[in-house]
Amino acid sequence: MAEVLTAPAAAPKTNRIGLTIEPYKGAESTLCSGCGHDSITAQIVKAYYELGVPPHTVAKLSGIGCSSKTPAYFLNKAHGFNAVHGRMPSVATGAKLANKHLNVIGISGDGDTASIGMGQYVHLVRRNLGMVYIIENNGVYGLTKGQFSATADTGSGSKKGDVNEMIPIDCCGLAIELGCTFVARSFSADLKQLLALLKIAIHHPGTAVLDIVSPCVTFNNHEGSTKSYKYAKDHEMALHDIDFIEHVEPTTPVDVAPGETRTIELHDGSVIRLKKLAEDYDPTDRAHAMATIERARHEQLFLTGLLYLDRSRRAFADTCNLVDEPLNTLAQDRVRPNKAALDEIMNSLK
Amino acid sequence: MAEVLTAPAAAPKTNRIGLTIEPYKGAESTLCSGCGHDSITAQIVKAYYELGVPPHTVAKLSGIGCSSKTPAYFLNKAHGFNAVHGRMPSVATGAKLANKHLNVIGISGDGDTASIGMGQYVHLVRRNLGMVYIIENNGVYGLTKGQFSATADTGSGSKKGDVNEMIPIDCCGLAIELGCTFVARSFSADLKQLLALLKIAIHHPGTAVLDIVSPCVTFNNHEGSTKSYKYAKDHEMALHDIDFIEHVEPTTPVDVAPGETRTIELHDGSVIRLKKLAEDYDPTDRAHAMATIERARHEQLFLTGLLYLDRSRRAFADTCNLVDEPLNTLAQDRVRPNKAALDEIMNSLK
Amino acid sequence: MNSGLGQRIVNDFSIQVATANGSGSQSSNNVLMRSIFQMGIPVSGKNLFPSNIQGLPTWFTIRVNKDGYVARRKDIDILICMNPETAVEDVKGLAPGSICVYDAPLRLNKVREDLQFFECPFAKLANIPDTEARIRKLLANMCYVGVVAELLQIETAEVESAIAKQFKGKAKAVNVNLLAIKAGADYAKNNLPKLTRYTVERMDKTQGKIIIEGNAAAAIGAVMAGCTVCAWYPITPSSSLCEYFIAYARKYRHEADGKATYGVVQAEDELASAGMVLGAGWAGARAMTSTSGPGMSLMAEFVGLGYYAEIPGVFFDVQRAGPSTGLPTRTMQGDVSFAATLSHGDTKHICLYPGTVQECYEFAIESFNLAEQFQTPIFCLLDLDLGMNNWMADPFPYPDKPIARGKVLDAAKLEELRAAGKTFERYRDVDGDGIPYRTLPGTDHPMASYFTRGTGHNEKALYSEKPDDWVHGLDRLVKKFDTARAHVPAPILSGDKSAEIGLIAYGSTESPMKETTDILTAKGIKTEYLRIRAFPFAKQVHEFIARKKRVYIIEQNRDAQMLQLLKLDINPAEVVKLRSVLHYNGLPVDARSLSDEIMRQEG
Amino acid sequence: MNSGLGQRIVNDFSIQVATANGSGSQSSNNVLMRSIFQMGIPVSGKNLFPSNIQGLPTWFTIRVNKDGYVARRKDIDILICMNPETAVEDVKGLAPGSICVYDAPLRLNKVREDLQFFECPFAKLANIPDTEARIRKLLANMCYVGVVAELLQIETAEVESAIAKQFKGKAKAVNVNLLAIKAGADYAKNNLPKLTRYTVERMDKTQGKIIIEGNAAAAIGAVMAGCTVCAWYPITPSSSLCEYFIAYARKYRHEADGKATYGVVQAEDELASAGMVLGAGWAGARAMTSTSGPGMSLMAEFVGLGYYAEIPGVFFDVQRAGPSTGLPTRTMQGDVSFAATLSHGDTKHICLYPGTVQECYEFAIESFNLAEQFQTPIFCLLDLDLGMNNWMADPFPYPDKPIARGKVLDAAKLEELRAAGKTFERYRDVDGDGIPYRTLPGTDHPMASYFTRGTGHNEKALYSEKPDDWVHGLDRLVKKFDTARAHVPAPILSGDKSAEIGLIAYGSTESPMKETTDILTAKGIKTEYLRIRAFPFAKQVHEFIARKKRVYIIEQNRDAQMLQLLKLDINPAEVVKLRSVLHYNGLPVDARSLSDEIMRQEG
Ligand SMILES: Cc1ncc(C[n+]2csc(CCOP(=O)(O)OP(=O)(O)O)c2C)c(N)n1
Ligand SMILES: Cc1ncc(C[n+]2csc(CCOP(=O)(O)OP(=O)(O)O)c2C)c(N)n1
Ligand code: SF4
Ligand code: SF4
Ligand SMILES: [Mg+2]
Ligand SMILES: [Mg+2]
Repeated sequence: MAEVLTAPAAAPKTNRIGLTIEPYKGAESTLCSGCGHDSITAQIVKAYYELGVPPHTVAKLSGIGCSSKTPAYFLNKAHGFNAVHGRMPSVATGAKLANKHLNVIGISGDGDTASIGMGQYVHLVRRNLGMVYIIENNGVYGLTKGQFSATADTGSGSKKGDVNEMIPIDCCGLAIELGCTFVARSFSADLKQLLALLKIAIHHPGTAVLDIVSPCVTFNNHEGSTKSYKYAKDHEMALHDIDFIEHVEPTTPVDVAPGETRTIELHDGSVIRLKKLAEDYDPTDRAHAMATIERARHEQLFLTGLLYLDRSRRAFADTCNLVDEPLNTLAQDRVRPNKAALDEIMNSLK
Repeated sequence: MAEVLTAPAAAPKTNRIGLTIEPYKGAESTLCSGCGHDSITAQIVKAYYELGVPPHTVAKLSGIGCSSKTPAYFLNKAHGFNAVHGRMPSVATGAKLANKHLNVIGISGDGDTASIGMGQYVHLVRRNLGMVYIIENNGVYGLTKGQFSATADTGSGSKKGDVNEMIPIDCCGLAIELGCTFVARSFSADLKQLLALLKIAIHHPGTAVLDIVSPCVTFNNHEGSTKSYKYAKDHEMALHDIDFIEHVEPTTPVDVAPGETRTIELHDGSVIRLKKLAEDYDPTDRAHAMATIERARHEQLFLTGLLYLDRSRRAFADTCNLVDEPLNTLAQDRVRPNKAALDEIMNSLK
Repeated sequence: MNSGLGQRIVNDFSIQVATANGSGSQSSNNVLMRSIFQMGIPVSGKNLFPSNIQGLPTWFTIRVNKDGYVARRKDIDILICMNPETAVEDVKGLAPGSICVYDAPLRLNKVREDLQFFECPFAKLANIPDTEARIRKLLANMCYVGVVAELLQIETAEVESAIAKQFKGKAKAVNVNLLAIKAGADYAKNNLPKLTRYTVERMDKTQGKIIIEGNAAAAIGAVMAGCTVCAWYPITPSSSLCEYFIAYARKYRHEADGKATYGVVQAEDELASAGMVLGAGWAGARAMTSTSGPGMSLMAEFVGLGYYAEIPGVFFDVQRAGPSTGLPTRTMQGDVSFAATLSHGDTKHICLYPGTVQECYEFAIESFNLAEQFQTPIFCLLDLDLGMNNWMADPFPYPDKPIARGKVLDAAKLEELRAAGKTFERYRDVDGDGIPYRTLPGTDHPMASYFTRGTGHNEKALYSEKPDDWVHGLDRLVKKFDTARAHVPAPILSGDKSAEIGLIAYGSTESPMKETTDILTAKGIKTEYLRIRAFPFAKQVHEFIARKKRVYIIEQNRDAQMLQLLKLDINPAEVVKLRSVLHYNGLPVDARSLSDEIMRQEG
Repeated sequence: MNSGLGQRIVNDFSIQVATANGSGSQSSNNVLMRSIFQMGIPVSGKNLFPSNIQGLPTWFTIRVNKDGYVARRKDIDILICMNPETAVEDVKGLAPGSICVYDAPLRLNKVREDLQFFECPFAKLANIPDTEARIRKLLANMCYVGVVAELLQIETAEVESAIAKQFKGKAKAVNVNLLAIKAGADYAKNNLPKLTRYTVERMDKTQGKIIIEGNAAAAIGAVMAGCTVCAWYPITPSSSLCEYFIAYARKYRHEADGKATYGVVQAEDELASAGMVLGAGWAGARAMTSTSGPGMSLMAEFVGLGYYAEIPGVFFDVQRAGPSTGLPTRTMQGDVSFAATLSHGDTKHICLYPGTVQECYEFAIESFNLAEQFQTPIFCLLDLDLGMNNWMADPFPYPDKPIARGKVLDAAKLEELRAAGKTFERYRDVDGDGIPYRTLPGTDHPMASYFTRGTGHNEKALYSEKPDDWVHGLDRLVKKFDTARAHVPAPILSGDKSAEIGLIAYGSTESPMKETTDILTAKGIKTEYLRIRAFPFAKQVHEFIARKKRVYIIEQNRDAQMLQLLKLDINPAEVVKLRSVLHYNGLPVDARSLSDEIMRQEG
C-alpha cells in the first residue's frame, strides 16, 4: 500500500466545514523564537481546524503575560479578549453567560493562574464553566523577565543563579481536588498528545484544564531548570497514547481496536482512545488520579496525558437554567416584563 | 484515692506562667447567642491559658465576617488586627516577618477564606508561614445575612429555601494538596478535641490550618443544612481521640500508654497522643490523608481530627534567614549600612 | 414639668423605637408605619442598625409629616424603649416634654422628670395563650404597636389591615399578632393617661402610593431594563439590591417553559464580579453588579479596563460610611470622587445620582441604556439611606422608551457595510461623537471579529505602542465623555429663580432639601435649588452657577467631593462662588442642620 | 544635499540606536554612552522598548549635551540603523542633513538623499575568530560602537575602560569586545568619510559623577533607610526597583553570621504585597512595596485601611502609560490624582514626587521616615523615564539624619506613662498635631495592647459606631494631613523671581525644565519655576501662585492631574491663574514641545 503519488495541482486543503486553515491562524507571533507558547498556538490552530469548529463561534480570552499574548496569534476570525492579569476566568464566565453557545478558550500562564489568578482559577473550576483553560507553564514570569512563578519546582535554579526555596503548586492536582471535570497535563513539544488533548478539551462541556509545560527559552531553559526543553524531554512519561475520534455523523460507529486500549465515550458520541503504556490508567477514577499525581510529586515524575475526566457534573451555564437562545440578543419582549407585571409589583408595595 | 475535699478559700487559679485566665479573655462577644464561633473563642482562651503562652507575645488577626470579629473576644492583652475581607494572610505574613517571634493566630470564616480569600489562603499555605489559621466554617456568609459560601455542600438548603447547586471547597483537602504542614478538622461543639488540636496548632512551627464546623444559629442551623448543630453532631466521626502533652521542662519524659495509641513527637519534644478509634489513622502519611479525605467526600462523612502533619518543611521566616532578633526593633546601626558601603556603591556607578 | 402640655400636634412628629437587632421588631415597626401610611398621612421609616446580626442596639425612626417631609429629623418626639442597654442614654437624649413609652422593668421614669412617661408591662401583655416563649418575645414588640396606636389614635382597621399585609397568607401569625395589638391597645386604654400632645388624623396624601426601599426600586429597574447578567458579591448595604433583583427576576423573568432570560452568579469577590460584568458586557449581555465602598476599591483595575477597552457594564454603588470598612451600616456619599475617576491613569466615568426611589428605578433602566450607548462602565450611586430605608413614592411608570442597545453591528449590518465597500473598525469615531461601533462575539460574519485589550491599540483594535495612536485613543475617550453631558439625566431646578443664593445637592441629600429651603424661606433667605443627577455635568449646572452669587454644595462626606468635581469642571472664574455644607457622621442628613449651617455661613 | 556641511557641532547632539529588543545591544549602548561620559561630557540615555521580550523594535537614545540638558530631544542627529523592520521608517523620520550609520544589507542610502550615510558591513566586521555565531551577533553591536567612536573622535582609552567596566571580571568577553570595537573603528578609519558635523571634545563636567537609573537610586535609598520588609509583585517598570533592593540588600544588609536584617516576599499579587506591607508596618517593620498603575488599582482597598487604621508603609509607584494595562513600557505621570486620594471614602495620602535620581534616593529614605512619623501609607511616585532610564548625578550623600521611627511607645515609655498615672490611647491626639501614639505587637507591658481595625473606632481603639467618634476620627486625620504640609519636602524655586509667569512641574518633568526656561528666556519670556515635590502642598506653593499672574502647570498626563490637585487646595480666587501644558504620548517629554506650547499660550 505504500505508494508515492505525485500530487495534482490541488485546491487548497479545507476542513469539514469547507474552510482553509487561514481563518484559524492569527497575527504573527511576537514571542521569542523557540518559545514553547508558539508550539501550543500551532496545535490550537490545528485542533480547531481539524475539528471544523466555525471560528466565529469561538471566543478566545487571556490574562496578561507572554502566554496571554497568544490569543492574538490564532483564530483571527474569532473575537478575542486580552483582559487583566490573573482575572480572565471571571471575564470568561460573564461572556459564557451572555452567550452560552460560545466556544470559549482561555490562555493563561503559570504566573497568571497560580499566583495572581489563583482565586479565580479555583472558582472557575468549582463552577465547571464550559471552557478550555490552558496554562502555558514555564515556571517563570516570562514577560516581566524571569522571576520564579508559583509552579517552579523546589530547588530549581534561576538563570541568575538563585535557587527556588518555595514548593510548587500543581495546577492539575489542585484542579482535581476542586472537582474539575477535565484535567490534563502535557508538554508543548509533545505535539501529537497535545493535539489530541486539545480536541478532547474542546469537546468537553465543562471546564477543561490543560497544564502544559512550555519552556521559556529566554529565562528558564538552562541547566538546573526543571521546565527546560531538555528536562521535560528527558523526564516526560506519558500515561497513555491518546487519540480522539470525533463523532461527526450521528451514525458513524466508532471503530476501536481491542486489547491494550481503553476507550471513553463522550456525551456527544465522540470517543477517547487510550493506549496503555506503563500501566492501564483509568482517567475516570478520581481517587486513583489523585494518588497517581501524589506519587508523581513524590517521585518527581513528569507525567503527561489525560489525568482525570468526569462526565457527570453539569456545566455552569446549565445549572443557570437559561433559555436556549443566547442572552445577548434576546429581543426586548423577552427581557422586559409587561405592564401587568410592573403593576403587580407596584400593587404589592402599596 | 477518690476523696472529696472542701476547697480552701483559694487564691485565683493561675497557669504555668502565673497568670489568671483574665488576660486571656477578651471583650464581650457581640455574636448571636449560640453561635458556634463563641465556643471556638472559649477554647482559644483555654488553649493559650493552659499552655501558658504570654498574651503579649501573641498577635491575633482576622479578615471580615462574624468569625473575623472574634479576635476582639479573646486575649485582651495581645495586639489585634481586624483587617479587610479575605486578605488577612498577607497581613499576617508581613507581621510575622516584622517580628518572627510573634505567636500569630488568624481567625477567618468560610467566606473570608474560601471565596474572596482563596488566593491568599493558597499562598499562605504554600509559604508555610508560622501561624495558626482557623476557619470558622458555617457554610454561609453570616455577617451579610446568610448567603451560601463556597464550603456549602451540594444540595444543602438555605433558610429561605434555596438549594445549593455548587460543589463545596474542602479547605482541608486543598491545604494538603498545597503542602500544608498541619491540617485538622473539628467541630465547635467538640470541645475536648478542639482544645487538643488548638494546642498542637499553637506549637506547630508552620501553617496550622484548622477547619472547624461552627454552626450559624441564625442563618444555617435549620433542617436541610449540613452545617447545623444537629447535622454535625449526628455525623461527626472522629479519626482518633487526641491528646496533647506539652513538653515543658526539657527533662520530663513523656509518659505514653502503649497499645491502641499512636504517638507523634513534635520538634520541641511535646507529644501528640492519638487513641485509635475506627482505624489506626497515621496523620503523617500524606497519600493516606488524601485518600481518607477523598473517601469522606465520597461517602459524605464528617471526619474530624488531625488529618495531616508534616514536621519536615521549614517555616517561611526560617527560609528568609533572618537575624535572631525581631526586625521591628533592630537598631539603626544594624539596618543602615555604613558610609564605606555607600561609597562602594557609588564608586561602582562612576 | 411640661409633659403633656402645650398645643396639640397633628400629623407632625417622629417616633423612635429602640430595640436590639435580631429581636424581631422589624415587623412591628413596619406595621406601625404602614398603619399611619394607610391613613393617608405621609411617613418615612429609617432603620439605624449596627454592623452585627443580633443583640446590639437598633433604632427605627418613623417620621410622620403632613407636609411630606421625609428626611430624618434630629428630634425624637415619641420614644419607645425596649432595649435595656441603651434605654437610659436614649431617654437622656430626648428634648424636654417628649414622650417615652417604655417596657416596665426599665423603670425609666426614674431617669428624668421632664418627659411624659408611659409604662407598659410588655412581657405580660405578650402572654398570649398557646404561643411559645420565642414567639412571645416577638409579640411583645407587637404590643407596643397596640399601645402607640391607641395613644396616637391610629385607626384600628388600618392596623389590622397592616397586620394582614405583613403576615400575608399566615393565618395563625395574623391571629396572634392581632391579639398582641389588642392587648397593647387595651392596656393603654385602660391603664395609661391620654396622649394629648400628638395625634394622627386621616389625610389623603398617600392614596395610591407605594412604600419601597431604593435598592428594591433599582432592582425592579434592572429587571425592567432587561438586565441579562447579574454578578455580585454580598456587602452591606448593597446586597439587597441584587437579592431583590434575583427575587423579582425569578418571578418575572422566566418564560413559559420555566427557563430564565437572565443569569446570576454569586461571585467569589468583587474583582470577579466586575470581571464577569465586563465579560458579559463584551459578549453583549446587559450586565450589572452592585457593591459598596470596599468593593469599589477592589473593582478599580477592571473598571479601568472597561473604560479603555470600552465595554458596557452597570455598577451600582450603594455607599456606606468609609474609608476602609468604616461603618458598614451607616450612610455616606463618600465614593463620589473615587467613582468619577476610578482606576489608575487618566479615566473619567459616567455617574448617575438618583435622589429618590423613583429615580433609583428610572436611573437603573437608564444606566443600562447609557452603558451600551456609551460602551463604558456606568456608576449608579445610591447610599444606605436611599437604598435600605423606606420611602413613599408614586407607583413607577412603565418605561416609555425602548431598550437602547447602542452602536452594535450584527451580521446584517456588517453585510451592508461590506456591500457598500466599507470596513468595520472597532475604535474609529465614525459619527464624530467619540462613540465607535462594536460587534458581539459569535457574530457570523467575516468582518465581525476584533481583538479587545487593555493595552494600547489603534482604531482597528490592533496592538499599538505608537505615540499618535495612544494620544488619539485617549482624546477620543474625552470626546465621548463630553458627548455624554447632553445624554445623562439633566439636573432639576426648583425654588426662586431670582435668588442670589444657589443650593446644589444630589442623591439622598434630596430628601431634606424641600424642608431646608422652606425653613430658609421662612427665615427670609431666598434660594434656588439645583439637584445634580449625573456626572459629567450637563450645561445647566454651569449656567446655574453662572447665574448665582453664592452656591452652597450640600453633601454627605468629609472632603466636599462633589464640590471638587465641580471645581474641576466649571469656569475657573466662578470657583470663588462655591461654598460647602457637609454632613458626615453616618446618620442621614436632616434639614435643620443644613439650614442652620447655611444661615451661619450667610452670617 | 547638505550632508556633512554646515558648522561643526561639539558636544551637543543625540545618537539613536535602532535595534530589536533581546538582540543584546544594551551593553554596546552602555559602552558608547559611558565612553563619552568618561570624557567629562554630560550624557543621558533613554531606552524606548516594546512590551515584549525579543524581536520587536527598540530605540536607545544617547543625548550628549555640554550644558547638561538631559531630557529627550525630539530630533535625532545620528541614527544607527540595525533593525530591518523599522529602518526605512526611522530614516524617513530624520531631519535633513542628519547622519545615518547603517548595517550594509539595509541599503538605506536608497531611501533618501538629504542625509549623510555611513554604510558598515557589521556582520563581516563581527567575524571575530574563535567566537560562536551567537556571540558574533552580539559583537556586531559592539562594532557600531567602534564605528561611532571613530566618527565622533571618542578617545579610545575611554572606550576601552568602558568595555572593561561593562564586562568586569570576564576577561574573555573584554577581549572579544575590544576586538569588535577595533574592527569597527578600523573600518571607519579606512573606509568611511570623516564625520565633520559632530564631534566630542573632552570636558570636565562629569568628574566624580555616577550614572544610575531612578529605580536603583530609590532601592539604594531603601537599603540605607533601614527598610526591613519588602513585599512585591513584578510589574514593568517597577520590578527593577525591588530587584535592585534585593541585590543591594544581599550585599550590604547581612550580618557577620550571614543572617539578613531584612525579609523579602515575592507576593502572589499586589493585594497581597500591600497587605504584607501593612502587616509589617503594623508590627513595626519599615516596610515597602513597589508597583505601577495596575498594582495601584489593586492596592486601593488596603491603602484605605492603612489610611484609616493609621499604619505606616512605603508604596513606590513607578508610573507607566495608563489607563488599564496601557503601554507598559512607556512613561506617564498618570497616577497623580489617583494616588493622592486612593481608596473609597474620604482619603488623602502623602505623596512624594522625586524629580531626579538623587531625589529618588533621598525621598526613598524620607518616605520611610514620613511613613512612621505620620503612621500612614506614603506614595513615592516615580515614572518609567526616571525609574528605568540612565541619569547622571553626583554621588549620593550619606544620610545626615538618623532614622525617625515616629511616636512609638516601647515598654519603658509605657511604664513611664503608667508611673505618671497616664494611659495609652491609640488614637488620641495627645500632641495637638493629629498624630497619635502607637505600640508594637510583642511589647511586654500590660498597657501595650490595642486592637487595630478598619471599622469605626474611638480614641481608645475600641469599636464604635457613634456618630461623634466617627467624625472626630475623620477630622483628626485631616489635621494630621495638614501637619504634614510642613514636613514633606518643600518645593524648589528657580528662575526669575520677578517674572509674571510661573511654571510648575514635578517628577521627571524636571528634566527638560532647565532647557525649557533657557529657551523661553532666549525668546524674551521670563519665568520663575517652582517644582512641587510633595502632596499636601507646602505653603510655598500657595505663595508662589499668589505672586504670579499666570501659572503653567506642566505635566505628563491627559487630565491635568496636578493642576486638579492644586485647584482643590489653593485660594479659589487664584484658580483663574492656572494653565495647563500637557504631554501624554508615552515618550518622555522634551523641552522644545514645552517651550513651543507655552509660547503658543502666551500668544
Ligand atoms: C496587576 C498586574 N500586575 C503585574 C503585572 C505584570 N505582569 C505582566 S505579565 C506577568 C507575569 C506573567 O507570567 P506568566 O503568566 O507565567 O506568563 P509568561 O509570561 O511566563 O508566559 C506580570 C507579573 C500586570 N500586568 N498586571
Ligand atoms: C471587600 C468586601 N466585600 C464584601 C464585604 C461584606 N462582607 C462582610 S463579612 C462577609 C462574609 C463573611 O462570611 P464568613 O467569612 O463565612 O464569616 P461568617 O460571618 O459566616 O462568620 C462579607 C461578604 C466586605 N466587608 N468587604
Ligand atoms: S520571555 Fe520566555 S515566555 Fe516570553 S516569549 Fe520569550 S521565551 Fe516565551
Ligand atoms: S449570624 Fe450566624 S455566624 Fe453571625 S454571629 Fe449570628 S450565628 Fe454567628
Ligand atoms: Mg510563565
Ligand atoms: Mg461563614
